[in-house]
Amino acid sequence: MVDQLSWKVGGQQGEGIEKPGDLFATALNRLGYYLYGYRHFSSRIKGGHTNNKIRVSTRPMRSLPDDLDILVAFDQETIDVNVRELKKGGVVIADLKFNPALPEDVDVRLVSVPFTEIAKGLGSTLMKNMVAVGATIGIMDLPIEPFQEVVTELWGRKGQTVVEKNMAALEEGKKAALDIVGGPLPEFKLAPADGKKRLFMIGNEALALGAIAAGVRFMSAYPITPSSEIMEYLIKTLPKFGGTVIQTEDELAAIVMAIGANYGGARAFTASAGPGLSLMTEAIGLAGMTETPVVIVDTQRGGPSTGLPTKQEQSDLNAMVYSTHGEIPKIVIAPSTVEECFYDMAEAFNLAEEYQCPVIVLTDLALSLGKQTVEPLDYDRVEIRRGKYLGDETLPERPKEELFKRYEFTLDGISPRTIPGQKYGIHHVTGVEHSETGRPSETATNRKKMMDKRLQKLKGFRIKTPIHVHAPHDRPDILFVGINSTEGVIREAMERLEKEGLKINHIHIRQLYPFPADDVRPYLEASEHVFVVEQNATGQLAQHMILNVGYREKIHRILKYDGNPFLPKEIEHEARALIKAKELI
Amino acid sequence: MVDQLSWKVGGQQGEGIEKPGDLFATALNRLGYYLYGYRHFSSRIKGGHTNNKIRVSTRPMRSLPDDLDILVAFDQETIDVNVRELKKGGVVIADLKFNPALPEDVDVRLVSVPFTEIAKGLGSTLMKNMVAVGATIGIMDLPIEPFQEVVTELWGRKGQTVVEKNMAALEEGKKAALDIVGGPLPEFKLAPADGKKRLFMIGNEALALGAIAAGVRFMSAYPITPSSEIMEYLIKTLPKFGGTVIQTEDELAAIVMAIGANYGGARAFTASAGPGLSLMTEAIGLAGMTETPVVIVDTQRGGPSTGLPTKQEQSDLNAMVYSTHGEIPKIVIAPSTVEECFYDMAEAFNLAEEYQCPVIVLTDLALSLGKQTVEPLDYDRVEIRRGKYLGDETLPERPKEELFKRYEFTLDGISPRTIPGQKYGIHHVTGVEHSETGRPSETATNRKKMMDKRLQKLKGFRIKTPIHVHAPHDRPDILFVGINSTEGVIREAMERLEKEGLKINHIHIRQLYPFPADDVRPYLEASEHVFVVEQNATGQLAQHMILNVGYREKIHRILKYDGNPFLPKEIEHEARALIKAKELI
Amino acid sequence: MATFKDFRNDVAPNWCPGCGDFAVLAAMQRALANLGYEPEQVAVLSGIGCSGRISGYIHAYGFHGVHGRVLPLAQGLKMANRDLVVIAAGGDGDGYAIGLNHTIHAIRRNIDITYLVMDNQIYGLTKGQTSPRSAVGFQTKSTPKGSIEAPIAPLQMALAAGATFVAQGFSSDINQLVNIIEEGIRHPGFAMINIFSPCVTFNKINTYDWFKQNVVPTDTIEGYDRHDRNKAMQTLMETDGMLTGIIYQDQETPSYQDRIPGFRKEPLVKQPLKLEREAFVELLEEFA
Amino acid sequence: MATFKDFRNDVAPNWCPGCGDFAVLAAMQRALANLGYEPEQVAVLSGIGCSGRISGYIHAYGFHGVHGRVLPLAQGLKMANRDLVVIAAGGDGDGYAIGLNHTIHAIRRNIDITYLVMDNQIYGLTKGQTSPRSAVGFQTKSTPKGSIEAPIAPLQMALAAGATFVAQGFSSDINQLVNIIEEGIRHPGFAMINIFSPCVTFNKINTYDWFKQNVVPTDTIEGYDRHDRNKAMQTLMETDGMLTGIIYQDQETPSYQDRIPGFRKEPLVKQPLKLEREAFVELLEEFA
Ligand SMILES: Cc1ncc(C[n+]2csc(CCOP(=O)(O)OP(=O)(O)O)c2C)c(N)n1
Ligand SMILES: Cc1ncc(C[n+]2csc(CCOP(=O)(O)OP(=O)(O)O)c2C)c(N)n1
Ligand code: SF4
Ligand code: SF4
Ligand SMILES: [Mg+2]
Ligand SMILES: [Mg+2]
Repeated sequence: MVDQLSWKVGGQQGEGIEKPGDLFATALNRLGYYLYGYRHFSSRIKGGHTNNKIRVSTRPMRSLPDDLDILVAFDQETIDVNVRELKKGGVVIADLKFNPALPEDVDVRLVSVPFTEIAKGLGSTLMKNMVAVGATIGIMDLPIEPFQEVVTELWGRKGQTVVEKNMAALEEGKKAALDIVGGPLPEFKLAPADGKKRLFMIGNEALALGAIAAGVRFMSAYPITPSSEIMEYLIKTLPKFGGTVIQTEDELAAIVMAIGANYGGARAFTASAGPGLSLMTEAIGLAGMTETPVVIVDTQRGGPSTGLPTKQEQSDLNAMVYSTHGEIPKIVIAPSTVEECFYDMAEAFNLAEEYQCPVIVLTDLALSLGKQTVEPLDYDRVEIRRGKYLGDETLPERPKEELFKRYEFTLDGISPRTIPGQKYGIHHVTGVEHSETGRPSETATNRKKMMDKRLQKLKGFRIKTPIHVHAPHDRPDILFVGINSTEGVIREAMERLEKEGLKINHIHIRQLYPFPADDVRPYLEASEHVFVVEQNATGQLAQHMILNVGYREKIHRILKYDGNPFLPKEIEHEARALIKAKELI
Repeated sequence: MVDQLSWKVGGQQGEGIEKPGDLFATALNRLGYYLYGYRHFSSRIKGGHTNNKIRVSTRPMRSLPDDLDILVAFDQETIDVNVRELKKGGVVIADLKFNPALPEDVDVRLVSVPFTEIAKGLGSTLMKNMVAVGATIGIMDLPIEPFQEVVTELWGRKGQTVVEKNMAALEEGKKAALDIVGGPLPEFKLAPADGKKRLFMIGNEALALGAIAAGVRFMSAYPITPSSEIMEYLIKTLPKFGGTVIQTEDELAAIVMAIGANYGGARAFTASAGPGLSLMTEAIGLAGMTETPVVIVDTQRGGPSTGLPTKQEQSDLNAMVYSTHGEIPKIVIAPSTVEECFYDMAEAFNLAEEYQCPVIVLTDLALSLGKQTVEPLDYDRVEIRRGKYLGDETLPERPKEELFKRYEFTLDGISPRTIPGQKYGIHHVTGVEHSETGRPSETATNRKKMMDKRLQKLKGFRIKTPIHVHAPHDRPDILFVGINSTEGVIREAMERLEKEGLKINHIHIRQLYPFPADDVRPYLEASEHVFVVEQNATGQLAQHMILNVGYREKIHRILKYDGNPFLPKEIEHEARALIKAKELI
Repeated sequence: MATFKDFRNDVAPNWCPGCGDFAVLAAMQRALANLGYEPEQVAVLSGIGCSGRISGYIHAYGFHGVHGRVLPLAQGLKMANRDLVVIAAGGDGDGYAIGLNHTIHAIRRNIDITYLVMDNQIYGLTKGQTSPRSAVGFQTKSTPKGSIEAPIAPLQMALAAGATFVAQGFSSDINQLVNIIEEGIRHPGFAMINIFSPCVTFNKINTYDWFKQNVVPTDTIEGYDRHDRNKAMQTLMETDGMLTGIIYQDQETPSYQDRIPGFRKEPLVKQPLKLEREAFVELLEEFA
Repeated sequence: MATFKDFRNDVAPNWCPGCGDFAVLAAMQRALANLGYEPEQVAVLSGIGCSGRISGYIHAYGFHGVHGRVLPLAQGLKMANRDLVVIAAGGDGDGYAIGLNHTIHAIRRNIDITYLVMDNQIYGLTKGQTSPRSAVGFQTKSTPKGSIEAPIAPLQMALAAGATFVAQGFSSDINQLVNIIEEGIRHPGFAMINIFSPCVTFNKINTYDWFKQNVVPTDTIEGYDRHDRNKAMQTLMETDGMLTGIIYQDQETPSYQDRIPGFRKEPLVKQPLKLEREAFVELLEEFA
């Protein structure tokens, strides 16, 4: 019995390879296991190898494992591409139809099951997916009931016959595999899970849910990988709450519409990836200058330009912090788990209204698209705070001549805010430098005061948890630092290195801008060396640390930018190599 | 007799206030004086106070003076706004027509000359400008001939009568002023100049000339303050050389058209200011990714958003360095004088072709629009270097199957380049990650190599003069650092502080990105304190120094962001205040 | 009830004396008063240009945005609060050069806003460059030898994009203009209104006089039927786009807001932000 | 002389089997060969989308740019080298959503390039969202209850923008398509070519069959005169935009390049970069 294993299914894109992975994972999630998935796919619709790797564990695991236990292959390419990832003694479960073959030099077992033939016998080759899952069930000795439950839900709409056929496919797949292997393989028998109910979703869904929970009823966006699921979920869901999504003509319209809606008092946002964010650059400045709240999600993918649209990367940090001409107040927060996607997104709308500025929620592809087990989302943790927005109750009467001071100078730089429709709130807004009542003003004194006011808003800004801290040591040898989806993989590498006697702390940056220098400093100070782990080529996070905290000499970079997420062993090896090369320790 | 003085003319916008300033300065330039001008104007067409301040000196002076000697006023507002800038004993030459009045508490002299009345007498009130210049000539005891020469050139096209009338206006203005004052005022009598021929132009004109000298025959751009003059000069001039300018539908088209033309092998560019640059963000990434040369001018103005469109600022540094998602090779150079606008612009096209990447030429409003005396531009200093572009002569034959390796891996990361039309140069280009022949490629190994290749190109990159150095001291108390138009004003402040016994060095950053850390470091190291002088609110240049060089504790900021250029006294005072507050010295 | 004076504020427009935009401002103020709106019910959003300053010259909510993006801004606002009267305004450069994409997509989307383009065939604020509305041969700062691009025909394009309300006004005919704007505001969908608003400073060709001689009011055309799209297109082509008045109106097609599945009549902004606990729990079930 | 095979390369397109884009590629290759061009004389530039991959599938110079900006890229290239055959290509999302502004301005500018829009009424590459060409009621991933925006009529819009060449093809009628593309390339100005190129994966409504039943080739219309702009507009409106063939051509108006004052016949890129010393000195005189 094992505490965890990893399973991968692969085949040609456009052939429904998502289905078996989803079924497998959903069923195991219901049994109380923790799942962590990553899909490998390309920017094309049909054809090309795709696969879905899923880690199953009895305890939370938020990274891909180094290797693989079971590979389900629908074509030879899947074997060729992935076989070397298998552990010694791992299993390939392949469709007999393509005459699967293994390379000579690998120590894995091939189980050829007639996926297609069985499916055909049941009426449709489409069901070969189910047969494959059935074979997995057999080999891993999993209870079939949760799978049947999921199958019923998946095909219930299509009628009883379809459900039954799929059930049969599961059964026959299981049987066939067991016939071939002779019985379940104990090395793939999972220790029992806790049976607790947890959710299973991708980061994008959590972001969308967070938005709804925060009161968002309007989104404007333009499709792009890997952010489209946010909009797609909301397209499906918002009408239930009287809201809607507009698919705009481009990202310039998307962000400006969201700004317009926020100006109108609604909570609205947009989401995109690199190319879209680049197009939004000017409008982000408008929101900053007019102090209009707006939330923008950037689901990072491989850049630059169109780059690697379906691959993992964390290379928009600088762009998100610095882009737009001139100087504006802006907040950039970076969730590191799917749960945090939900809570951070909900909180982003509070921050946007409290600080009256653009708030960027930064994720990466692995976080946005990776499907994971998620602890129950807590309704009570979602607050609604609207900052200095003045409802009609709190808005004093005033004569017509006296415009509302939308940009009133205040101690904290944040001014009371009204919205169109309010009788005593009439004011003007302009992206030109303006007076307290929002009229264009070029005088030097007003200009300086207004710039100071806007930048003042975020002095000392700090979200509740600007960094995650896992710091068992007072004076560690190494401090690992990361952002977004790499928290789990860093932790795993760190645990391995600790076993060798290294003392390691880990902080994960959740508030990228304004950079929480005071929170980060003590950990940098305390540590002998700092290894910043990031998925880009120039070490952007490290740059933010150097600029804002210092300790340049301590800071080393562990970078990966080949489009794939970090594996624990990669961080482990790079860390070792660094220690050796620089004679650090 | 004085070595220098400053003169300002002011009135309502749209009333031809540019004319007298231009006439005054051009004539003096011809006499061999050094001129330095700055126009104060607003984002509207007619109405609103505007003025043009011109410094005249027998030696080069590249900053505005703290105060003013002579103010020519066409309305009372001009007096009200500017009178306190006048030195003790300064003169206001005003149009009698509006009954000019001075405040009680200023120690300046009012000379009311009937500008309008004289002009009317000569046939058109429009000539009141000429009368005003005439009055100036009288009071400053300037030779009238160079003015007459310029008048002939200006109005020659309109016929002899117009010229003569304007001449008469000059004469009568002179006479009227002298009658009132009783004779020239010796305190405004300039020491003779060297009589050498120099040019007189604004930075934008120099940029445009630099482009032509570099072989540019095509520009695509969208109008915006303060960059439009570049395009306007080229619209006028390029047809002479068989070239043209396209005024595009927006800045997105402008930059992409320039990229297309460069891809085609031409030297082409675009120019804009903040809002336009923000819109170009995505396309800059495309140029970086496809390794297409392209030059972009950013004439910085007051930001953020529409901000202060007609005012001075240096707040796009971060945006120019960091904007666009993902990571690309990019060069940002920053001329600090009008001469450098010319040479840097010409050189930018060489760099773009040599490094096959976007090159941003960064100026600021004061540099782009300030009209200055310019040393003769040296034709022989302009080189044409095309890097690894392969002409047909150097391009070997190859069979059809063998595509040209446009992205060949090379030691320096720069690949040979061909252009459409070349028989043996056929290749593909894509903004998606690609192979050596430019085909989309997602493999991890290729990806890593390609990223490394692109970033490798600028490792160790250095223009000929990445920083200007004025370092008389080995171990100075203070190092001043600046960028763009502030070189002259920093030098002037520095000279004053040196008189008090402070030892001061000054470096001016000309290569902003990649940051020339090795060039800058020794000066930072050597100096006790570093005062970074910049026209923005967050100290962006200081950030680049801290990030790339370090010495955070030494670095202090002298910032100005009220829309006006620094005056020498402001830097002087701020430096003193810093020294005092921080007990630095 | 508010009069047009209630829509005035104390800012002196910084337009040149004689600029056509004064009339547009006045007409908008009158139309709003005529329709019985109060200033707080109205939001005027604008782009960048001389024309773009208009949002600061009316006593109402005003938003002066960035160049070319006034329509997404206005649409977003209307989505947030469908009870507001939302007027978008800007120049011909704003709406037909940098912002043309949004113009056409706003037309096809048909959200209920009123769009006023102050069409002076030139870039005013940047001092006289060619605009997409400049005629071939038109000499400007940027086309000293005359423009060589075909001018855009915005209203024909609007019809081709499925516009439900297309009109054209002229700053000299203020009564017609007030009427057009009133009807545009009343129209339950996107109202596309092009207004000949002469730039007296930079455009010495398309002057008040020139327009007076060239416009063709629909009411001078016998039997003109504003409900016939093909006829409208044809007449526009025949008059070279100089037709003024309400050129086309489709009163059948509902506005975007009225077609959105599940979209409530009550403005979004008046609905509670807090999600009911039950609704939240229900949403999570899908992920169990 | 090159044959169409010389325009092939060894890349297997990653389009779905049956995708309409295969025919567009083949037609383009044939047209180029028929016209007697060599691969190096041709540059195919494209946007982002399934369709955008086309520039990588032809043996010629190819540039796969960013989403929606293929036309500025192509225009810039043609300005640099007017001797090249420049073909721009992309999807309906690329050209009519994010890139529509450039489409219309390229039309009015009339630079001599050929623009092929692979119009499948959907977003292919992003897996099936609505496009500006989707019909009202069309159900997609992003409009599960059906689209509620009026579809764009690209060719009517092109005519309104002063297009000098307007045509429409269909992937099933390859001969017509080859002919259209040939004529488009030959046309000395901007050739706007919309091509019904079915997406067999995501669009189950506008299928090959559907188009076969709905297209109206111009040659089925008696006396159709492709030189009559008004007639072309009218016929497009009457056929609801389903007209195929060469719909309109204006052979009189010279191309942009031919109208630019002082612009040489010799491509810019062949002219020496170095300015003559005398010319330089002369330029400086203005500033003396
Ligand atoms: C992104 C951007 N590009 C350019 C500008 C500069 N700009 C300001 S107004 C304007 C055009 C003005 O023309 P139009 O829209 O017709 O308005 P008008 O002044 O004629 O009323 C331009 C190009 C800008 N503000 N922002
Ligand atoms: C700026 C930007 N926004 C969004 C995307 C994502 N994207 C890629 S292709 C595409 C649309 C595809 O539709 P279409 O242009 O019709 O081409 P098709 O795939 O149908 O041929 C989108 C939205 C992108 N690459 N860049
Ligand atoms: S420049 Fe023209 S458009 Fe602008 S305010 Fe003056 S007259 Fe009006
Ligand atoms: S998804 Fe549609 S458009 Fe894309 S390749 Fe497949 S069939 Fe063609
Ligand atoms: Mg205009
Ligand atoms: Mg499409």
